[in-house]
Amino acid sequence: MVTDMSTQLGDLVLSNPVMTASGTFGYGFEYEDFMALDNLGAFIVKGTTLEPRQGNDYPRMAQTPAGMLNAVGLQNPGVEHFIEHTWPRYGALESKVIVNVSGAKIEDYVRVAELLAPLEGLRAIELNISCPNVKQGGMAFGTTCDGAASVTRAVRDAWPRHLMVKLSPNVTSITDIALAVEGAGADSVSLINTLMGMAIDIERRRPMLSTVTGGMSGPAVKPVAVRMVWQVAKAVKIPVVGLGGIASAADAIEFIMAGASAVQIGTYNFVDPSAAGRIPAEIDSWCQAHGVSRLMELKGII
Amino acid sequence: MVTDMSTQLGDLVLSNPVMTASGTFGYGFEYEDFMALDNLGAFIVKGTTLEPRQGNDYPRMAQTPAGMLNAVGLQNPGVEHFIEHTWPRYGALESKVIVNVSGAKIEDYVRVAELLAPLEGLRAIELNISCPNVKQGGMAFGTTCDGAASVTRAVRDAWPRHLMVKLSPNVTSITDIALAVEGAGADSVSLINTLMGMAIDIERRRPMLSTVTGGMSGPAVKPVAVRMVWQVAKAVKIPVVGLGGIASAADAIEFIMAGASAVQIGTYNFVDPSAAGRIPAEIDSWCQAHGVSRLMELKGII
Amino acid sequence: MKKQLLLTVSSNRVVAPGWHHMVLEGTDLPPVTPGQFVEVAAPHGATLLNRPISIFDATATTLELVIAPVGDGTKAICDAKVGDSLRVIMPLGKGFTTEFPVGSKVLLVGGGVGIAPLYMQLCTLIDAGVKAEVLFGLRSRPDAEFCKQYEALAPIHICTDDGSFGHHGLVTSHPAFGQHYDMIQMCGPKPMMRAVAASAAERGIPAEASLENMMACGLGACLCCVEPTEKGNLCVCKDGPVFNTSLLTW
Amino acid sequence: MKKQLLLTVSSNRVVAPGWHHMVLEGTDLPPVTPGQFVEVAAPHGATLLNRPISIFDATATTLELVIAPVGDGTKAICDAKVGDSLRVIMPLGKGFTTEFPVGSKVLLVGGGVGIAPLYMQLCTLIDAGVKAEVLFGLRSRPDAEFCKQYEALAPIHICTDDGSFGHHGLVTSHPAFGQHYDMIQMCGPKPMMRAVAASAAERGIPAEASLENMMACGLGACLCCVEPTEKGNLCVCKDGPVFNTSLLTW
Repeated sequence: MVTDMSTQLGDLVLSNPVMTASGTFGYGFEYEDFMALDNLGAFIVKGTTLEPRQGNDYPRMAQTPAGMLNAVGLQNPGVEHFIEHTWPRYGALESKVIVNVSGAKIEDYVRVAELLAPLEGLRAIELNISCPNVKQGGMAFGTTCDGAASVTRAVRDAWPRHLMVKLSPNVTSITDIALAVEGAGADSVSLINTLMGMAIDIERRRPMLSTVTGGMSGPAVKPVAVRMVWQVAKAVKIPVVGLGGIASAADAIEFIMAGASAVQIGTYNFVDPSAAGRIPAEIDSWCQAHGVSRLMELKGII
Repeated sequence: MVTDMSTQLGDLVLSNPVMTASGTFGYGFEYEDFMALDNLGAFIVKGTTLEPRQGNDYPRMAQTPAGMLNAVGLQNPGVEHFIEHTWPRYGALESKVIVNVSGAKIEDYVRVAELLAPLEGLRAIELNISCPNVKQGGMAFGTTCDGAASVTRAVRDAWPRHLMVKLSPNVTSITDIALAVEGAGADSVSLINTLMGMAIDIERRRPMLSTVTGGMSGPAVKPVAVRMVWQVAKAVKIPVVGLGGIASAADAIEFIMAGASAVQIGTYNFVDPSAAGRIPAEIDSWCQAHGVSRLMELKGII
Repeated sequence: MKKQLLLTVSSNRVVAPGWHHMVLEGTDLPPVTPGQFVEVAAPHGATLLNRPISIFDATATTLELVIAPVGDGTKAICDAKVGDSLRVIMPLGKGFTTEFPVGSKVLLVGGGVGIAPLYMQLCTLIDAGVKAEVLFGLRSRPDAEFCKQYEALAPIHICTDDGSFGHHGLVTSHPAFGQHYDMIQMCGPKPMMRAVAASAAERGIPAEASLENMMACGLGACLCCVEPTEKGNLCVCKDGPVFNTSLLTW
Repeated sequence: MKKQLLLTVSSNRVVAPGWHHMVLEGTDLPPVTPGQFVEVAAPHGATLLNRPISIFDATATTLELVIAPVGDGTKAICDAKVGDSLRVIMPLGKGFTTEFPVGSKVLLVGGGVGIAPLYMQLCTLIDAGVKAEVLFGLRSRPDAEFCKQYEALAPIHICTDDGSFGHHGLVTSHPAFGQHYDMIQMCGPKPMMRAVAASAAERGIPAEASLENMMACGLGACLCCVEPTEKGNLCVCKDGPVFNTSLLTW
């Protein structure tokens, strides 16, 4: 890289601001044939819960215009399986890993954080208080200031390193929620999680998803995400991580100009599995062509 | 039509459920070269305010994936101009016209309704409490239950015929808002207005819209709209009018299955100016092919 | 009356770097006046919204466009092959003034691909016995090659940015620009048109400018493409694209 | 190792009503085992997500697919012309068991376009000295024409829905189905596969079924295409698409 691509999320220094979003990148290994994982600033692994979860019934996805709906429902083998079987495989990549922590009760979030805390190489967790696809918890915490602050404060006490909190866009004022989690001790916020949506198979006269509603993601949601990142970055002092429909270096730069200190590639990993690994170099090229020597010069210039 | 396409919004009987959305259809005349306006169940004319408005500065629109952003800001010549110059032109079409009423203050909404009340052929107004593109009023009313109820109640007292209230999707719980306006005397609710979004021209390092943020519409928002129509239709007793990204008979049927008693074609009028006039016949064909003799049999079957 | 038509591409040639000359064929195309435009649907839904394109020439069976592929929509349109169908809405907007006393002197000023809508206007003026001249600001020599069609009809003056053909410099610095005219009509980049309009105003020459604000519907319904004028915000798609420059507040 | 490649369409023919046989060419295509699949990007972004397509046959320089254009994505793929490039991710998933004792009897059961992935499996089994037979359930005679390629390799039994060719009825009612086999391997509509699996289980014949749940990533990352199994929810894209039917809880 010719450009200084580094970025800082408080104490968390990243070689570049391009991450991959939880739930779209498995545990990273799934994408090793398509990129050097080390090219990424970080990668956020699958939402991890205290107990193993089988997730929701099939069908779990539907295509929508320039986007998709999903209702995976946090299928994962549980935090203990992650610690015993997955974490040891990361080796030199440990510093790139961020674990997305999900749950139904505050005690569960806390317990997952406590169990992850001894993994010294794990620099950060992302608290998922905005999953629309689980019956209890998840988005419920993310749609009120009190709920968001309570779970953040409880996990803050249990987790010694960087605490990123992922926010739901399904709210009247995302800045209020962001200020609440900042006040409760979050080190950064990431946004947006999926927009709650729905699609119907009119021929079969039934919903496309087993859960009726699900989370919408992909390029379709980008304008909502950019708007929210811009609003939140103006309101909080902690760094903002932007995601929602990013499919190119230009999209990533758009989020950075809106105020993001880092970005996450989500749904586009399903479209082009090599994209996230290539985008850092493409941002570098754009910066060179535009006389930008330090990428973060562009942060929040709107 | 072979199918019984009629629908009832309380006391308002429509020959078919296909309307056009305010702000996407001018005053109707703009589309006369492309359809017989009489083919429509109704058409909702441009947001009308007490005083003439010049709207926001250019640029007012941006293309987004499967959608667009707009920030027109209620440019219109004012209610008196409408009454004197536009209304007299409708003649036999009077019964198809619904006026979208917008404002910044409750008194303004009420005054517009009072001025429109003497137009006896005007069967309905749509109260716009959800415009994201005006500094005062508009969406502010639409994002709290108290605000939505106050403006609805005030206009209810001033307007003797069908009162439809258009809801903002930029809220945590659209069902709470819908219940509030139902309680305040609305005869129906229409949803969704635009999602608040933003786009940046990274080459020029400035927002695409003069107002920075604007309203997102088009196929991209359809899953959010279908979800909200489904939620609201389950929660309220008054009829629900669905809109958001409808581009075909199949899309219209999807909203009806989700619980809508009628639908509005919005952004797609910009894509295919003949679409809204053709969709009623296409719904009729679909119903015939699927053995549906009365379209409203499909209402809310999900 | 406006129509929405499915027209067939009968020719699509690159006539200068980045300029496609496309001929579309159909039946019963509605009458067009010079300076009007069409909306063309981007193939494969490359953009949701149709793209406004000015009309180079038109008959009851043919529509000629000159298109610069600058965005996703115009790129998809320019990729159309002979035999492909394109959905077209036409004609849209208000064009140039075409009625002048016989013998009037009119200068048509074009910049870049903005020369396109001036071709039909030139034909119309010449037919009407108006003494029309043409002044074009182009990038370089290859663009000038395309101007032979105009040259066949009227005196032509060409400026290029790089001096590779004709006058080296802006259209306002060309000697022909300093002559007196009864009207200047133009289409091109806004800075060029503003400079021309300012000079014309100083000299008491009426001028018309064709604008190209971003638009959605093309029908005057969405109010996206407004231009601030002495009469308030007007729609470029419906009240224009051609405006008398005395109306404009740019 | 999986690769993402840009392959060139060298042939695209309709071989039966609604079935396109497409040949794609490239260099250094990764090795494929029978029953694996590819993800093909829909041209012009017709769908955001790539479309999973089973592999008919493959070499280091060619990929053959049989595609039914049923949705927007597969329609756009089937519209590709000779010379067009398609983005392909391959190979994906786990295919059919290919190792059997020499002389084993294997029945390949295909339904509709589900016969496609059985071609490469058939070639592989025959090469390995397995006594493979083929039993296909098709719509009608024209589909059967396409099966000549299978017929050249092994005994073939065809059922049609309309009786216009071969046995009139379901594959499970065909006399050949009642014979004993060491394994039944199949791809087709779920009701057909469930019926075959039930009968095979009764007779103590192991069976493998290729599933085609809706998927997003194709890599086992998104967990959208899960199938409930005795081992919990498994990904059709990564743990399948071929499963031993004893695992399935369908």
